[in-house]
Amino acid sequence: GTAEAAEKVSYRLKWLFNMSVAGDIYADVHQFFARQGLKVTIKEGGPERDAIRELELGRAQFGVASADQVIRAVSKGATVVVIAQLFQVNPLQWMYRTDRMKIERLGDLKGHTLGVTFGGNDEAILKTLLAKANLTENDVTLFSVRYDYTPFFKKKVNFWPVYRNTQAVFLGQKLRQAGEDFAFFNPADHGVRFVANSVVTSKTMLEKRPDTVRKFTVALLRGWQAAMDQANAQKTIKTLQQYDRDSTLETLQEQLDITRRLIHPKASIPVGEIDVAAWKQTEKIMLDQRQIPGPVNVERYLKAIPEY
Amino acid sequence: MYLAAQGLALKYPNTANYVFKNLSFKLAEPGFNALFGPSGVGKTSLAKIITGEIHTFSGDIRSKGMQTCLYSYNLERLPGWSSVGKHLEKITPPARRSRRDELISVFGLEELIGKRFSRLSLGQQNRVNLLRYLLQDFHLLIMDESLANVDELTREKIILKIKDMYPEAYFLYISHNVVEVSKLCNEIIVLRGGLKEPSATVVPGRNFMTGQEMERAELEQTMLEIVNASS
Amino acid sequence: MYLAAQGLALKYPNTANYVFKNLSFKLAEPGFNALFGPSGVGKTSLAKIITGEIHTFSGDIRSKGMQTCLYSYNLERLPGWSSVGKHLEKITPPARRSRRDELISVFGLEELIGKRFSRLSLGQQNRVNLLRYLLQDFHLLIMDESLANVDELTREKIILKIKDMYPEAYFLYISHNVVEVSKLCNEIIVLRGGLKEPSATVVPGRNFMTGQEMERAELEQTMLEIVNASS
Amino acid sequence: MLLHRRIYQFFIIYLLAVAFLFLIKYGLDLSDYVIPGPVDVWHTGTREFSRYFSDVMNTMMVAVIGQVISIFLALLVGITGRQATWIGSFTKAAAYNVQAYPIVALAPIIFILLGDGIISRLLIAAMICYFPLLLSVIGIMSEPISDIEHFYRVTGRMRWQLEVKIRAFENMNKLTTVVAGSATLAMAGTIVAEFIAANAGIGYSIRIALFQSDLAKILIALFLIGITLSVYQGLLEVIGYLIEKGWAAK
Amino acid sequence: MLLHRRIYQFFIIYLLAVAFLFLIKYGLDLSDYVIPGPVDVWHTGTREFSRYFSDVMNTMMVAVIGQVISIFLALLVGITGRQATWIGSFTKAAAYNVQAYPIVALAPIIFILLGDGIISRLLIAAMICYFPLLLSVIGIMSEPISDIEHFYRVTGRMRWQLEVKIRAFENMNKLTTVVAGSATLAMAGTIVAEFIAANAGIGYSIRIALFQSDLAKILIALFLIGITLSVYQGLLEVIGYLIEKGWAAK
Ligand SMILES: Nc1ncnc2c1ncn2[C@@H]1O[C@H](COP(=O)(O)OP(=O)(O)OP(=O)(O)O)[C@@H](O)[C@H]1O
Ligand SMILES: Nc1ncnc2c1ncn2[C@@H]1O[C@H](COP(=O)(O)OP(=O)(O)OP(=O)(O)O)[C@@H](O)[C@H]1O
Ligand SMILES: [Mg+2]
Ligand SMILES: [Mg+2]
Repeated sequence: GTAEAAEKVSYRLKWLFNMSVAGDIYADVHQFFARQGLKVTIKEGGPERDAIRELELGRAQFGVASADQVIRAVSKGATVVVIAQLFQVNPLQWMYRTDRMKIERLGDLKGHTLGVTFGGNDEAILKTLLAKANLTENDVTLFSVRYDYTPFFKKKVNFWPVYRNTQAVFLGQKLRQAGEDFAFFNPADHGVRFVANSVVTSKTMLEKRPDTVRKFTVALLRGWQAAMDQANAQKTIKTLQQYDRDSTLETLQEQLDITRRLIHPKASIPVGEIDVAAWKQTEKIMLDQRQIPGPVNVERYLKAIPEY
Repeated sequence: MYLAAQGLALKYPNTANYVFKNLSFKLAEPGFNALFGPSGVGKTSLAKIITGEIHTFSGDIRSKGMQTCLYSYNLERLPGWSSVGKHLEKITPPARRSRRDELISVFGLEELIGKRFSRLSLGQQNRVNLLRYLLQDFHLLIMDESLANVDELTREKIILKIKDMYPEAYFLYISHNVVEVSKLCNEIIVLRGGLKEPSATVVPGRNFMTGQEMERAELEQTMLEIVNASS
Repeated sequence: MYLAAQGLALKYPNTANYVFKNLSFKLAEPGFNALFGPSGVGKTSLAKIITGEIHTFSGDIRSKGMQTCLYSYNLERLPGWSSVGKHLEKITPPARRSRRDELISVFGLEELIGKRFSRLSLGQQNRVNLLRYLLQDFHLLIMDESLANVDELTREKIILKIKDMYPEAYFLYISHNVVEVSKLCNEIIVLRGGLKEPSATVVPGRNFMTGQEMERAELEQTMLEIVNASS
Repeated sequence: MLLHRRIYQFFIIYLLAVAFLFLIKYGLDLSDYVIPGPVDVWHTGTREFSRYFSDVMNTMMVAVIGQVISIFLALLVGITGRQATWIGSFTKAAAYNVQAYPIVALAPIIFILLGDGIISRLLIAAMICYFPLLLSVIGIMSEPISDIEHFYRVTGRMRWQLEVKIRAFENMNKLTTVVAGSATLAMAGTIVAEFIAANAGIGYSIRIALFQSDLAKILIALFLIGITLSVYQGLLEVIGYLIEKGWAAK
Repeated sequence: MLLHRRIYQFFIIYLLAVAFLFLIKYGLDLSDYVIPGPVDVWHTGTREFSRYFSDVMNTMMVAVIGQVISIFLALLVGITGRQATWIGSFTKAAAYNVQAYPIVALAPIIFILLGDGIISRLLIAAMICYFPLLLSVIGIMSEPISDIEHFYRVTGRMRWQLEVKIRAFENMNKLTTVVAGSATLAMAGTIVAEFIAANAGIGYSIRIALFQSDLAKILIALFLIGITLSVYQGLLEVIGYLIEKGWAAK
């Protein structure tokens, strides 16, 4: 730290405190921000939260947003920039009962009832997958997914969108207890790499306070890296337990293991690396599905992360 | 059949004085009787004691054979959704239909039965209300200023008719008109207030019936007695 | 200052008959006047025409200098949140405080001013309500059965007091008591119903004042005139 | 005339609100993503109008049925709960308790019991709408009108139907106010139900628009909801007025 | 005594509801992840009790403030809207319209304008709770009590304050019923606000429990909400009773 008073910034998360924000919390609790001379207020996200709006309204200086949010915002003239990509693999995947369906190729989806959140990212992803497999919507039955899991529990639907590293762990535990077998369907395995959560800031921030942005990014990514380090597993879980009091230790451990594979799948790729090709594919998917009126060249809004 | 009160005393909570104290009377025979006395003396209160609406009195009230005591008063209303005639239709036991029609005519209500109650004049409302009570079963009917807003001629006609029609019933008529009660009532229970003992005296009335001759001097005598009794 | 009606006619919507037709009268001098007639003849309706509450009449109603006409009736209530005394306190102009106290005593309300209105007897409520109107500014005060539930003695005392106290005001007193209006009123407007023309005749009353001698024969003459006028 | 007024008053309110939003947008120089510009809203409006309109109609239909159900429910509970007896107070307690639970927490239980589909949507709409009705009905039904009831009581003619009729008639004004007003709640309730449960209706469309952070679509949806409801409510008021007139007339 | 009754009635209702759920569970042989078993619910209860209890208290506090605000709001709008004038009817139209919009659609706009934090939570709670109050207040306030008002009107003494006082006093019973009843709505409103704004209180906890599909936790939360509310409502009723007695006494 420096002798000067710490610089204050706000950081708006995308979702509630859970394993998906482990690194963010870790960076704060273990003084990564403080060491960069920053005092960061971490604000929990939620369904009605939109970090990009808050950047513009000046209520936050940094935030987490999903790629589709970023692309949509950019297409509507928001001046947002991506400074790091947290998930290398999108945690949004499908859980399915292996005794009810076998999926090796995309074509195997044919004839099944598939859970999808209309309007959500999973819809865009699933539709892209179906198109890739030359399946039309008549070849499958799409089931609208909402808050509750009853249709999945009651086996009315056996292919259900989940966040692999959080929800899927609770559900998996329940299914295992009931003696049911399940597996996950990861779109990336079939060539669809829709980008998930990224760290964003405003263009003004980047231009007027580049140093702050750099310090923030460095601290945050060091935090994430440390949190995802196998050696720090106990420390990470302890840290998170203070914020997520609804999950058991067992749950957290399992969640951490999975999160690590999504955030830091290969030692060669640093945590936070921006996967430009995946971003381009994401933009193309949204364009194909008319979620944006025209191309935005999203790569122009991606700022390569500094060395840390 | 009789109704008797013995040593009644009533005091409302949080008030200083007794409304009445040591009040006694007895109605031993059917007839048209009055409950008389200045405003605020306790007529309504006594009526409510008789019908059992007020319990917080002391003393004794006894009756024999008088199962049904009805209390009617001048502020009652009929529901607004249909005409007076239809309401009367509903509450008239079939056996009393002709009696109803007779009463309607004596009460001067023929032209009003198609109207809503709320469109009637005050005295018309009084009459309609009293009329429906007369079509019910009762041993004793208390009429608390039930004709207060009706003109004197109509009032007398109505009371005479009631006396003719219900020779077997007991009535307790509350009114502020000395002439009327003196002339038409059998017995007049004059209330005198809680400061005087006894709180009530009973004055015999002239009990005038349809077609009878009326002696003016006698009437004035009764009126005097009543006035003396209340002071 | 006067109030004059010329050829008034009134018919309520959806009714067959005129309440009155070609009704005329004039109140040219201050005084205590009556509006008299059988129940349902149209007294309340006429009162409401005078105060402007009913507009759907034909004919002419004219007045001079009579800006403030107040209409009071016997079913009014005072709000329930404080005592009668407190309410009177609020609506009494400071200059009339002593008048208020005088009236309270004549009206026989001294012991009640600490009570809530809803706890009063009917006649007590009548009196309290009339009293508050007397403390207001008015040129004409219409009293629609305002004392209907008060005993005759108190009523007379009250009316005499009003006559003494307000020699300059106009009153229109609606009552069903022939003796009372004959004795106490200056002029009696007798309504005769819509089937007769004219619908009203004016009978001079005895206009008895406090302390005067009363000739019985004269009074009976007036009563007879009134009875004749209404039939 | 009443109807007329409701509609143009709605326009004024909506325009004021949108103008206020635009003021903020241009005042703070916000991008179209935060608050959409007029052109964006207009284009969205012309593009989505017919689709959203049919969504709103769909929702409206459910809302109307839901309202009818909740009127019955409220009358039922209100009439039972009006008595100062144990069972009356118990009914009231039960009716209140159910209401205390936020629908979002009850929804999963409802879905387990009833499955998804129209029944759940209706139930949720009715639950949101019935409570205010219930409160009014209980208030009205538990207050005796002794001037009128006295006769029936002392002559042994009082039946609960008559009691209810008397009190309802004497409070007709209050009842029609509440019934007309509860239309908005039925609508809001249905939309919430669709938002959390259904695959149809404007609530569902709103949810998708929210997923896509598309405020322009939301503004259009709000416009359509508002105008439809104004018409419906105006109609209810006119009907209420006619009923009242008809009942009181001769 | 009232309070007493409220509480044990709540227990009965809750136990009946839970028993019904278990009946379905065992009747249809549903697995523990659809409906948790009694043991699971009991364990969850003992484990989460104190945390949820403090959450509920937190929510309750906001709800109480929200209720107070909405009582004021309802009185304000109700008093303005009682008049048959244009401005009266406009106020009413505005108040109704705002209500017609489902809170889920308005929430993003509220958050843009007010940010997160207690204000938004309060606003949402108040919005959900005030409307039923408003309906009652408008119904009551727009009906003249001419027996009492006549004097003040003809003598030129009528002020709006007096008019409001007269009508409120004569309808005290109805008003206290609605105010006590609206406590449940304030609570539900606050929970919904917490649910969608996700920052604190039992609504937030419910959101997480739903995310984890943990019905046992939801049952516990419902229990705590219900019991707290029963106490609060019982207290309100006792207070209302005392006020009424105090005002009418003497
Ligand atoms: N609920 C009550 N609480 C307190 N005092 C009351 C109550 N009801 C009546 N009183 C008082 O008791 C006395 C008798 O009242 P009551 O109504 O019986 O008189 P009344 O003889 O019927 O008078 P009126 O002829 O004016 O109707 C009055 O002084 C009245 O003020
Ligand atoms: N709103 C109304 N609609 C129709 N008819 C009415 C209405 N008000 C009064 N009437 C009728 O008009 C006539 C006169 O009524 P009004 O109240 O003026 O009589 P009144 O002389 O005051 O009688 P009372 O001495 O009984 O009070 C009555 O026959 C009554 O039925
Ligand atoms: Mg009396
Ligand atoms: Mg009259």
